[in-house]
Amino acid sequence: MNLLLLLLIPVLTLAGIGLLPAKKAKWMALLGSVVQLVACIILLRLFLQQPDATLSGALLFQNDYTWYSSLNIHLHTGIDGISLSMILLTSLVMLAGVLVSWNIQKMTKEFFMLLMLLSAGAYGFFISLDLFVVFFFLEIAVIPKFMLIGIWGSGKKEYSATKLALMLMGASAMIFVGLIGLYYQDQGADGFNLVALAANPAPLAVQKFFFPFAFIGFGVFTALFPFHTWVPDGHSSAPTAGSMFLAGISMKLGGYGCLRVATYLMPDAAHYYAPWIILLAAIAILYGAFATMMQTDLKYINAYSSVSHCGFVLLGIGVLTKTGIAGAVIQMVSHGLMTALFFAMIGMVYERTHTRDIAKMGGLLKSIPFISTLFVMVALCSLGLPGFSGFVAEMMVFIGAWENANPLYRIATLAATASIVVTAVYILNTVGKVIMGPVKKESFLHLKDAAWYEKSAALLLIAGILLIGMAPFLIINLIEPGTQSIMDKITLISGK
Amino acid sequence: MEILELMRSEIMLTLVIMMLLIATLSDAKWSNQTMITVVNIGLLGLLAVGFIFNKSGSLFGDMFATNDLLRLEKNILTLGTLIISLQAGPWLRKQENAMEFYLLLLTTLLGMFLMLSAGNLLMFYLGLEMSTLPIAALANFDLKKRRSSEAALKLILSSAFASGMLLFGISWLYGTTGSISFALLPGLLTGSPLQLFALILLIAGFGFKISAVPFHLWTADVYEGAPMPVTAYLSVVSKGAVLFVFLSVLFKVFGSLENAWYAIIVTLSIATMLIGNLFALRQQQIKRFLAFSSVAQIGFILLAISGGTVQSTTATIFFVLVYLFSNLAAFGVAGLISEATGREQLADYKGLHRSNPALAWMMALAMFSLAGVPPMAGFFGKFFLIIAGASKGNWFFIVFASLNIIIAMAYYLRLVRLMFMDTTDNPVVKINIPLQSRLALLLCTGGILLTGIFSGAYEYIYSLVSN
Amino acid sequence: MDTSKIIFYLLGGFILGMALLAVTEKKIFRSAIWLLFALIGIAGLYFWMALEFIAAVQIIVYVGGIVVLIIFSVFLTHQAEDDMPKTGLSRKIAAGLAVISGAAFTIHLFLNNDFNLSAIPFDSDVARIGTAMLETGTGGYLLPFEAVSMLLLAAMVGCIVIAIRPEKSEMNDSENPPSFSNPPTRNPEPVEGILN
Amino acid sequence: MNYAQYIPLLLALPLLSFAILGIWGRKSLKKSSGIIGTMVLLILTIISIAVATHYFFIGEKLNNGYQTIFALNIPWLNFGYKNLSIDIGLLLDPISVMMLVVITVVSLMVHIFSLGYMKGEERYPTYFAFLSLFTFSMLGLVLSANIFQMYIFWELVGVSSYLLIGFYFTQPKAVAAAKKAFIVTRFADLGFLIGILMLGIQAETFDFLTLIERLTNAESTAYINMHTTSFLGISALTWALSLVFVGGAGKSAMFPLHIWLPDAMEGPTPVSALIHAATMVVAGVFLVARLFPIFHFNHTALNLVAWTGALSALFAAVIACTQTDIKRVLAYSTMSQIGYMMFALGVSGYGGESGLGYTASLFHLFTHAFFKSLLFLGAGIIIHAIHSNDLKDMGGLRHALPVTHLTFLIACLAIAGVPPLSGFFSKEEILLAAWEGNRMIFTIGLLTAGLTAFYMFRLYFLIFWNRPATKVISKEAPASMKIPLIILAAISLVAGFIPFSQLVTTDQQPFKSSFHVLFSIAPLLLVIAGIFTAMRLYKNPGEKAAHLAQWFGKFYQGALHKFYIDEVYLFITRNFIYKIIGSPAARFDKQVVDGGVNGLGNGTRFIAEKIKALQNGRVQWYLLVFLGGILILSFIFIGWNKI
Amino acid sequence: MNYLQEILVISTALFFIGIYGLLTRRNIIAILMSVELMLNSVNINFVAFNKYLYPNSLDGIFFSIFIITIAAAEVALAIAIVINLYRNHDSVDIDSTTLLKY
Repeated sequence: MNLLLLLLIPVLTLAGIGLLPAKKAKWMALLGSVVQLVACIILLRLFLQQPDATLSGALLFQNDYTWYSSLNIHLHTGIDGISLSMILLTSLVMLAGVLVSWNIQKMTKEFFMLLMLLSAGAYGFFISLDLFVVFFFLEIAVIPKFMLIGIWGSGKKEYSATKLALMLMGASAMIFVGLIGLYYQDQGADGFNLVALAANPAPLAVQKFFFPFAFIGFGVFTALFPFHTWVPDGHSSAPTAGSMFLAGISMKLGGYGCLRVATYLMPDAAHYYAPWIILLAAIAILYGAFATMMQTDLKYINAYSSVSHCGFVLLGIGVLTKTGIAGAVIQMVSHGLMTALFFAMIGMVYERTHTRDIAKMGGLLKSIPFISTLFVMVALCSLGLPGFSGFVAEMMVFIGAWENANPLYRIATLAATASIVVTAVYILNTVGKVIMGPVKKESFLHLKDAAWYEKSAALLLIAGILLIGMAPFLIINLIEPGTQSIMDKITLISGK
Repeated sequence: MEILELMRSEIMLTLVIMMLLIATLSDAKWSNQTMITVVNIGLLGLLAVGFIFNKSGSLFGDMFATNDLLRLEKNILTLGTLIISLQAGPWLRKQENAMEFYLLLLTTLLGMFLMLSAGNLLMFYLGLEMSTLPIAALANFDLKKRRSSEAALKLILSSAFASGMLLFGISWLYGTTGSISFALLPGLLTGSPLQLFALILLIAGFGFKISAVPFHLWTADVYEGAPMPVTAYLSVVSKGAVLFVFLSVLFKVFGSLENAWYAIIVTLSIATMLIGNLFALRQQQIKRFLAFSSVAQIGFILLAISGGTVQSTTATIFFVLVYLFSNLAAFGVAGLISEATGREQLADYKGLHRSNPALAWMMALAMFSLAGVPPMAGFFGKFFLIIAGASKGNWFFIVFASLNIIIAMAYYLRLVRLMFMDTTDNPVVKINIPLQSRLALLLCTGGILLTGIFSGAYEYIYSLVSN
Repeated sequence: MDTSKIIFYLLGGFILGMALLAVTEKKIFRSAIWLLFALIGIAGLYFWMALEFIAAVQIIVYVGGIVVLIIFSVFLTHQAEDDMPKTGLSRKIAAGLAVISGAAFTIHLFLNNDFNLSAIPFDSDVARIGTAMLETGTGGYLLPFEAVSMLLLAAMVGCIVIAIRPEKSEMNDSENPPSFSNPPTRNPEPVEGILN
Repeated sequence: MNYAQYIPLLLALPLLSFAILGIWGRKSLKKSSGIIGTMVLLILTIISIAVATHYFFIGEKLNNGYQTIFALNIPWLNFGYKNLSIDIGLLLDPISVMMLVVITVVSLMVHIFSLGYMKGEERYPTYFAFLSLFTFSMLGLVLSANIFQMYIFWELVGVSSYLLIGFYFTQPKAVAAAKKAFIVTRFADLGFLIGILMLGIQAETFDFLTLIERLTNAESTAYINMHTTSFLGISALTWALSLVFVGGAGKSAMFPLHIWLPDAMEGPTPVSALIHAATMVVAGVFLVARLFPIFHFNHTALNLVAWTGALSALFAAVIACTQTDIKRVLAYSTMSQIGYMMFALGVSGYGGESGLGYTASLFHLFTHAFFKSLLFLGAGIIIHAIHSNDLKDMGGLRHALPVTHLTFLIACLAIAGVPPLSGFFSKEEILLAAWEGNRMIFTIGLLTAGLTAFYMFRLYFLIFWNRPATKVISKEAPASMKIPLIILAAISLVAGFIPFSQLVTTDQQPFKSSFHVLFSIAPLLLVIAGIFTAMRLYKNPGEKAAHLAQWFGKFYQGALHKFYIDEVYLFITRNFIYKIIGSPAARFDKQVVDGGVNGLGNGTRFIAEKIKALQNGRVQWYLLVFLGGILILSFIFIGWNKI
Repeated sequence: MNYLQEILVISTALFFIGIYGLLTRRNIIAILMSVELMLNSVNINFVAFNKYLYPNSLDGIFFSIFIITIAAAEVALAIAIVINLYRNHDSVDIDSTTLLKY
């Protein structure tokens, strides 16, 4: 299967939406997303059928087209289990995103087109094996986010949109410096080819200089403390589908980049900077959790909790152990699904109650049991309840972090584990105020429960969460070769 | 007949100019529309002529040279002129002096052609003046507007001063080497202080034309005061032409002094990026805004030029092409709005998306491309510029440039924000877009969207440059 | 100290003196006259260098053309006899400093530069210049000659367009800088050109 | 073992039932959900009793001891580090089998009881779904073969508890109680988790048996590592075990992590009977018992267990004497009894008769489950009848609720430890073990026994005597509510005669426990004294009790206010967590992190505004800058030195 | 016998005098006059170099001829602009042309 197909589908859908009248836009988008999901599942099947899919960390389905031959830029695509799981995540979240946006009234066409552009960016990012292309797709997604927030958002949307765009642009700029550094490490002989660069890592001094650029750059995308401030504002101002995409996929671009670009290509530097990464990650985890505790706006709560949760991704990457990295990957998928669902639920609640202030809500379980139940489920997932995906990921990160007996690692792990209590505090606080508790307003008794599209969106995501939560071995087997090959790189270095 | 083959663009351009002149002087009273059509067809022909029969060679001693790269550069300029001419339609139709407008415009284009093909400093100087002086007249074309004449005055005074400086530099160069020929100069350069001084003066002369800080101060004022098509022309075509020459002069003639000019270019680049961006950030008028944005873009181009490699040349030429599409799209939209409503403040763009979605999207595309956002061509342009600039490994410089991208992003997005997110009770009315403008905008859109995605343009330029 | 040298220094002093007067004189008309003298002095310098052709061109174009043009324009702008507006001292000081340092720098540079004087005497025959001007090969200047004609044509057209103008200025192009907050500050122009 | 193949059903059925009731209960199974849930539990009970019978009495024994059987062991989550993985396994050994019986029987009773008690509730199906979920989790917990698996079910138990406490979700108190229960136990679980990490990473396994084997073998690297590394002078193993115990203490409401338990009584009363009396709260005891071999080799940790248990027992008993909410009294009583079990473990030895404490603890766990759930169910009927929890609203109910009265009395006698009821035997064994282990703790235990008798009978008399009959709103409950009472009462009567030392021992080798009649005199006397005092004070209305309270003065006030532990927690969370960490973090985020970014933007804008004079519109200035630029460039790049 | 350096001093001084005028005069026509001084100085340079250093070709001479020509065109155009400006502004004071700024 040519992976460019994954890009083609959203692009065609985008074109289709452009050509169709506005009323049909959402149907076209739905069709596109369903086809995309099917394509991803077929891809998964084909991937698993590959004889060496589970044997080695080889990147499969590689295709290499020359793009800019004079600069040695190639449209080079290929996936391993890690990228595949990200791709699946993207397709799930996109479909859910389209479904929850069913009621969009304003500029429907543009909305869905931007959504498709976003998904194209994400797919492209995950399938690329050429740093230029990676960067290209990373940046493609910035502007649609800006537009989605600014046009369809709520609250101080312009401010948030601008802040998000600028911070992400700044992050891109840093990544950009890192990429060019990698490019020039051997005078462009390997070009931007990820595989070749990995096989031929730069000298330590070069890595040490460029690693922070790449890592912090991608880190900003994944809410690295203290560059996370776009997250709360951006997420809370975005329309539901936008928040879902932002938190569900966009932040994963960063985590994936940290792993695939920064750590994989500059393993020496990763070792060198690991304590710093861990420190920042631990701070993000605890600090995000405490900051969440003080929020009263539902979207802010989830946004800050994303800061905390994404800290686990960084922690998992930073500890540089196989378990940790696998945990980080699973946390990415898990957080993607979970936070997308959470935002979807928040969106549904907001659509009905017209408020996001938890103090003004209460007793929603009485009138909208479906939404409330899903809300509680995703909340429980967020606090890392076994059976949901979050638990698996967090535990893997903990184990991965605890493996290293260095006191710093220990303290970081303790801080990270401590966050599960703080998480419980804010999550239960939220659930207690929104879903449970006395019904605050008469009108809350007559709310309409979820419609079919909302239900299907929610069920789609919760199914993913439960699947990972109940049968983690599936995803672990899927990503194992990928993490192993990254690990090989890292241990090779630490061995020498 | 060699002259016909090698100078066909110039000759054809001269013919068009002459035709206009004759048509006006004789009794054939062409309406403005006819004139516009004739010129557009002429430019199209020029473009076509530029693409066929590739032959390189030189004439008049070595005063005039042409090759595929130069022809491509000329084509880029012609394309820009054609788009501007298409866009100028609505404005031009109301002018009494359409013929003169075209005559002056095409003369400057001819001047640029000559400047590009110049084989020595004299031809270069002549071309430069020929491409500058008529623009001063063009800038004054809104005869009844104070701003227009003020712009023209500022342009001509600055330009006179700049050419004085340039000539002063050339005189020292001549004095120390005894030659004004591009072919002979490299062998005669020794890098003596006086030659460096001459080099600096020369760079200042170029810097004036491409509006590099601190030689840029005329830019915004002239852009604001001049009529929209003239501003577009100034910002794209005339700047592009000088850039092309700058590249070849710097690399081919002063290649041996690279160590000397590298630091100068870097300094100028840093100042240009920073000042351009900071000023663009606070602009309230669309043309001033685009002026400072173009200043900032020049900073990036200088960054690439500082690399001094084949990639630098390629990236710069490519960027000029991309920039042409992007900037002309922006000017096209601004021109339509200005022409229909007379509104040129950024605040006037509030809620543009409601009344004129097509224009707003067009403008947004242009802004994104200028900001360097994929998949717009501007992204590729900027990326290649920085890659080319990074070849020297001056990482502080690269980091600085990257940070400047953020500031640039801020003001480009600001306009998008105004158009899409802000609302106003006094939005721009629905504007009817004439066919010609539509065509021009379509051309720009195509350029913005396709030039980067398809590597053909860049690779073609590269193959020409590396020959 | 031979005559040539004395003449040279006199010429130099004259040129610089006149030029200085030209840029400091309060009355524009007198300033133009000083400029005229300076230009004539430069022509004299060319004569002194035995470059009669250039000297002739200098006199014809500058003295006969440009200065006349300037004087015309002085009259056109009705300010011949008025004192020109005074320049601020700070501007003078800034300009003076820049100019003096620039001049000192330049002079220092070329004084330290070794110019290899040519032993061959310069042939300033007008025929040589004339031949070269119409020569198409190496050392010929036909192309610039043609090019400059186009430039002159364009300049002429430009002058005509700008200087010849039917009526007086519109006053709605206001003196104030545009206000940044409120939408349009100018009246919309007629739109019929676009709405057809 | 052929019966082992039915074990997975023990988990599968309740999970299925939860799923079915959860998804379809609300709509299509509204009426039948209770029956479905109860039937499932009935099947479970049958299976577990059959399993117990097989395991203890029919199945083969190995060296005369009980075998440990793995009914299932599948890798679930492989960490990819030194074979560490979470396996989902089902482990059968005496304690898990014993727990199976306790859980299924009590759960079944509660299910049956709930059929009547919860009738007419709007969320009736949900309630049964949650009960199923809880049963599933609890069974999973006790059957865990892997410490991490146990942690998983541990959490699930916690969440089902949360859901059930918060069942009346519109009542703020219930919501708050649910939250509190979850958060406090979560906090304790944090310790458990870290303990697991420490043990697991060092022993390179999470599997219980391997873990025990490695950490009790003084030659294994894991053992040596964990003994040699220390932090704050305490060995890693001690730390790990203590942390694990913290988890257990949280779930079992040991001091000072007990604060959630009284509040948890906001849940429906049957839930309290099931979760907060019989099953979940003893999970901590079970955990320590499960890891007992390791604990046994670590005196520090074991002492911690013992003292925490003893303190909690006494502490809770004192508070129980003063409470006026029927369910709170029972809650504190539960806490006190679990304290018993804990210190019994803490004073126990290992192997043979010296493992008496262990046996006694689990014996008490077993008996306590029945009589305590009986008490709760009885309380449920009473509350149902008069719609109040408060003892002040009760009195003289013995005529109105005869069955309840009788069964309640049986339960009271059992808990007080009056022979020959079940409580007597188990408590007696505990005290005996304490006598042999630690005399101080024995004394505390003795004192607590007297107090237990006192407060239980205070409760009994206040409810059923004291005043002339209170008006009863509804008649005594339907059969579905009475039958469980009777069954449980019957069990409470006879359970004491089960020869526990033959079944549940430290080394799985049965031993003969000796019953010392003489030894039981002292506690018995205290019990009788307690009962008698309660009778004197509370059988008839009067001021005596108030006088006594007066006499105790501050101490009474303290006990009444639960020794202000809640307030301390509140103080800490308010003033420390929120004020010192939470809101500064939020403020830091707004002002420093956010402010930093905004400041950067505003700063840029500010600079841009400041330098606008560069572009002042004067062309001569422009040209001066032009010239200046050239000169500066020249000075820099040609150099001063050349001038 | 030559005076190249002296000539160069004169031309340089002339150039900077021109610049001084250009920077300080407020009458636009006076500024134009200053520009002429600058260009003349360059002419002197070219001519002197050609005569004394490189007599073989006529590059310097021609350069100055073309400079003179272009200076004429330039000043003509500038004066046209000034006249137009004068009509619009009623002033030839350079300080009155600050409508466009910032």
